[in-house]
Amino acid sequence: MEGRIDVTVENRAAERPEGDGKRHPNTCPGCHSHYRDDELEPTLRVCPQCGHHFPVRARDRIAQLADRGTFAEEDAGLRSADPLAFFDLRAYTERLAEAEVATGLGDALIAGAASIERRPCELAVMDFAFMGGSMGSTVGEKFARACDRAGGRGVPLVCVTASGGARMQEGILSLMQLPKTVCAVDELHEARCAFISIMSHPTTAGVLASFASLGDVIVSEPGALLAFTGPRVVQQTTREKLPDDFGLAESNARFGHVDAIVPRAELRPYVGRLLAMFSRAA
Amino acid sequence: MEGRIDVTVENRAAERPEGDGKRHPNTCPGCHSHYRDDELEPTLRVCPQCGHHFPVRARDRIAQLADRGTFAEEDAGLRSADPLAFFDLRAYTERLAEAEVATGLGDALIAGAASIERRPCELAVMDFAFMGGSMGSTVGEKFARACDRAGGRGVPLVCVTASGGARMQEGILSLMQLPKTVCAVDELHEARCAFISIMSHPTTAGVLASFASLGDVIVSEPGALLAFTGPRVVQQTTREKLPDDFGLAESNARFGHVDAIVPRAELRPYVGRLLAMFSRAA
Amino acid sequence: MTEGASTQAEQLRLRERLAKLRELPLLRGVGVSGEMARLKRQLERMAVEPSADDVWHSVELARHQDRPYTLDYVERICDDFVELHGDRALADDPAIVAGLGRMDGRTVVLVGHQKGRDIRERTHRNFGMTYPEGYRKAMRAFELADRHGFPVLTLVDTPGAYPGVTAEQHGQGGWIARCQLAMARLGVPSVACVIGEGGSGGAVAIALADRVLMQENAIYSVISPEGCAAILWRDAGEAKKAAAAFKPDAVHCLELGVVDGIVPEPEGGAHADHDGAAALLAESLGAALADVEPIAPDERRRLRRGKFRAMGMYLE
Amino acid sequence: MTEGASTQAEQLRLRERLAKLRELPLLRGVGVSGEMARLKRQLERMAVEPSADDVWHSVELARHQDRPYTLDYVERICDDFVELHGDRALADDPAIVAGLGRMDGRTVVLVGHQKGRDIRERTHRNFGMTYPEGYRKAMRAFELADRHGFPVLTLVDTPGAYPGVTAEQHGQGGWIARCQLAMARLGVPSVACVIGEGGSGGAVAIALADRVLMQENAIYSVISPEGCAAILWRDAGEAKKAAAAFKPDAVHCLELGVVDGIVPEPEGGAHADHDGAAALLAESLGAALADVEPIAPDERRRLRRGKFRAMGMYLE
Ligand SMILES: [Zn+2]
Ligand SMILES: [Zn+2]
Repeated sequence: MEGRIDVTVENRAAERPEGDGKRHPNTCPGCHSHYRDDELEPTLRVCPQCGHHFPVRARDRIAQLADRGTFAEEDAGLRSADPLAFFDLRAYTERLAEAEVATGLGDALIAGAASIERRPCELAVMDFAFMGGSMGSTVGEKFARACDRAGGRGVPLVCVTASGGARMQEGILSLMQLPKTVCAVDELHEARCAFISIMSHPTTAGVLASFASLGDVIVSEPGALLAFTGPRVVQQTTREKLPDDFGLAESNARFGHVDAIVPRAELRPYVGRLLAMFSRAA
Repeated sequence: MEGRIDVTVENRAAERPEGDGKRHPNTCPGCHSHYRDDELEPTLRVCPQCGHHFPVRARDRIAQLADRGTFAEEDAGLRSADPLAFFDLRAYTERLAEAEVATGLGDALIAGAASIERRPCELAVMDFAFMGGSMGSTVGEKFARACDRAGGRGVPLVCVTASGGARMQEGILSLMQLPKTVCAVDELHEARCAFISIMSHPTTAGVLASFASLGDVIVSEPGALLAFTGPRVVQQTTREKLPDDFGLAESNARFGHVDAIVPRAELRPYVGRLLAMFSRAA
Repeated sequence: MTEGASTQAEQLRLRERLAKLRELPLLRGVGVSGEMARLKRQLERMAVEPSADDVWHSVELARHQDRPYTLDYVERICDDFVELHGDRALADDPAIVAGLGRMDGRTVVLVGHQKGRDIRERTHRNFGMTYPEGYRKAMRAFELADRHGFPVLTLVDTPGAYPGVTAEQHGQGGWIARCQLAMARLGVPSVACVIGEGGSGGAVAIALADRVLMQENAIYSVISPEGCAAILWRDAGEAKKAAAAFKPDAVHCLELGVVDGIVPEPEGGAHADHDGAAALLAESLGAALADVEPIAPDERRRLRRGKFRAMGMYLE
Repeated sequence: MTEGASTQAEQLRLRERLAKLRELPLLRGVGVSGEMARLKRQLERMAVEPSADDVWHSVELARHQDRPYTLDYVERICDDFVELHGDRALADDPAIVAGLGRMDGRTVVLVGHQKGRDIRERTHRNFGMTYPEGYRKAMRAFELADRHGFPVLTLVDTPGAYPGVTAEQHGQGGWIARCQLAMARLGVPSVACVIGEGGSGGAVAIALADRVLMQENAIYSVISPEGCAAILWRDAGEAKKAAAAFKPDAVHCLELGVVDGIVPEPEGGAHADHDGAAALLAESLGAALADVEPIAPDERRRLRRGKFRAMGMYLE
């Protein structure tokens, strides 16, 4: 078909959180300052010069949000299968093994019980470092089980997303994680538990088009890219002129898609206040 | 307060269906042809030259839509009270009496059982000639009772609106006809009966902001003005440049507010098809 | 002011008349506040048909530039408040505020029109005149309330829905209708209070509640006095005459069965004492909520509809 | 083609394997059509892992310019159809068609993507690529269905949701999510069928149904072959290789438990015989609907969720 426009829920190498990957991960894209890891830790990986929010690994995020020692991981043993025996330039199994070694994670989402500001909740956090935070069967299943546990315990679910989209190496099964996680949220609703969705940079494609957008309250970090299709693909396929803040949290707020943009330093008390709002005891 | 912008659900003399009232009612505003009443009757009061839809009186509309002899009017005896003893340049009671004499109607809405294309329904029709089709307590009550009868008989409600808005001579009680008729539609929904809303020229202000917009299916006639605030008031209060088709049915269709624009000649079979869709027997 | 036996009798008669008009507890909030003097003053005011001057005084106070707005009340009434933003489709309308609030140890969903205090905020808030996007934000908050069983409180204070081209194109009339329908369907209890200008469709869009209250000096009307005068008297300068004719003041609204109770304001009006006004408002909202909360959801919904279905006067 | 004992055994094994994978009746529609030859051909095709050529053939047929689109089926399947327009907020998205249809003497709500046949209509329909407004129109139709107890049928045929600036600004991702949620919540029965391109999020937005069918030569995929090739092979020209790797064809989708049945097409493909394709589709839709209609609404909703919750493969 002539003039085909490519549309996808898939992660694209082009949409990496820190641009083209040539920049050192601790070099600030906002002000070009460079930091050592230990310099960024006390600021929760926010640039002290310009306020740029660097990506946060899942375990670090949990340490930032949860009360110390309260996170009890579940489903840590879940691993991705290779339903299609997928092989492009390399085998999917090989990519998975490499990601596990590089990140120390079983897949792109960690979940478990936690408390935040002394309020119990279920906490699910994504890690972009694991294959671009892409959602395959394991991410979908772990998210769905987190919904179940929240419903079972009658506590809110807090989820921090960071994802390039669906994991194309699992083919159609990765697309099916959209309706799957949507159904899980519907069950959470039915259990009358709250779902607080925190969108960190980047939350795109299949994850934005499923559970991340279904939070009772949707919060974002400043400067986060929240887009179904990222700017590069939009530009390439439509040749449209993109606004400067295309797809960013600030643009999303202006268009009514997020309830609040909360700087990382304020995120924990903010979530604590929300948990108090949704607390059943109260 | 400086720079007050006046906003209202009230009918305005300025927004009469045929402009400033200087034109003869049978002179076509589209092509300036002039007709005798008997010339327009066979065309259902549509200009044979340019297709302009002239306003239709309530009883004529019923004759156009309902199967011959099937309309059985209800609540014909209902009359407006004068709760505020309202008197501006003239008394409200005097205006009412005059309208009744001029139109032969008790108020701006007629309702009753009917069948259309051999499908039973409840039919409610407004008449702009009665005080600009304004909605006071009587119009609200008659519409609400039509909902009740439709629900009771398990048939769809078909309503043709033509209104300048709420009837300000009844003050706050006329505003209360908005939530009142909304509640009546909610009860109709609960009875699982369909509501087909046909918006004729003009359907504005309080009627548009209540039951008229709540149809399961919303149909309009070509060229009808469907606006919460009419073009003249918008222009006067905001000084904005108005698009040529501001508030017209065609503009409403483009912006997604009506399901179909149906020329008058096709309205009856179209409604018949809809009634078949919502028929319970089927 | 003398209080002879005849005035007493008149007040009693009035109370009975009002009680007959509506089968709802009268003057909720007044009794609760326990200030006999204020009750007397108010009853006196009600015993006598408010004069044209009284009505116009309400119009002026309702629009007073120092009158507390929704967020002034929120910060005084709520222990905590998290504002929710956006309609998830197109915009975040600053003329409507919606959020989760903590009140008396529980969570409520609070929605209200928001005017601005200074020129800049007034412009930003569009003078409290909503776009369709504002009603969609409100509806989203109502949905959240229903899902989690939070009561809904709304504060009404708008000259009316915004009469602009874009607002019309985005379906102003339709969304006012749908916002009312969303309130009619609520499973949770709801209380609305007109705290300033209850301007026409823009106001009633968020006022289809189990209990509708009105502050002493608020107005609630189908059209602005100026608009009414311009049409009927063909002279916007006759606003005072128009207001006297269509009676947008609280006492008349109560008498007509449009509101369920009048919320007293501090001496001189709410603008003179924001804290005092907030305390009285909080008491009234709490009492009204306590009144409807014990009712089963389906029955409450039935009663709510029945209440609005009964509004209006006609001859049969 | 020889049909020796070993092939028979292979087919049997396959049927068992498929039946185990999903506890749903297999090949709905195929059996109903009663054409043993076609059943055999299809089983044969399934018995052998489709080759890269087979998969690519599906891609080509799914996108064939003469393939029937939603409205081609609607006019053949429905005795009458009244299209509904608009999202009541901003626009009427021509890339999605929604309406009330009469089928087998009853009313259904029908929603489907719509591509255009000639250049002008293609542009008008935006090649079947939806804006958020399209999903809102669909959701409005779903609501109508639920209110009146009409079953919901959806026809999926889109390269994907439109990747444009305005679409993004209006919340493309959010509305794909909410449209799915609306389908998850439906009290009425629902059947979806992929009739051409089931392109990614834009497709699944209207495919969260009690039964999901797929036409023989349709494709259903997380990404277009070209897009996948561009990313993983860094060469969009490797589309055929990519398609073979991620297997968007009906047989693989059935085997993976993603669809509940395959709807046969006439000899040569649906494009060769629109009437024949419509007859086969109508049969399959009717049978699938009959399958889920007797279930109580709450239970059906539970089963629907359970079905999607079970999708995916992982190691524990
Ligand atoms: Zn920096
Ligand atoms: Zn003409």
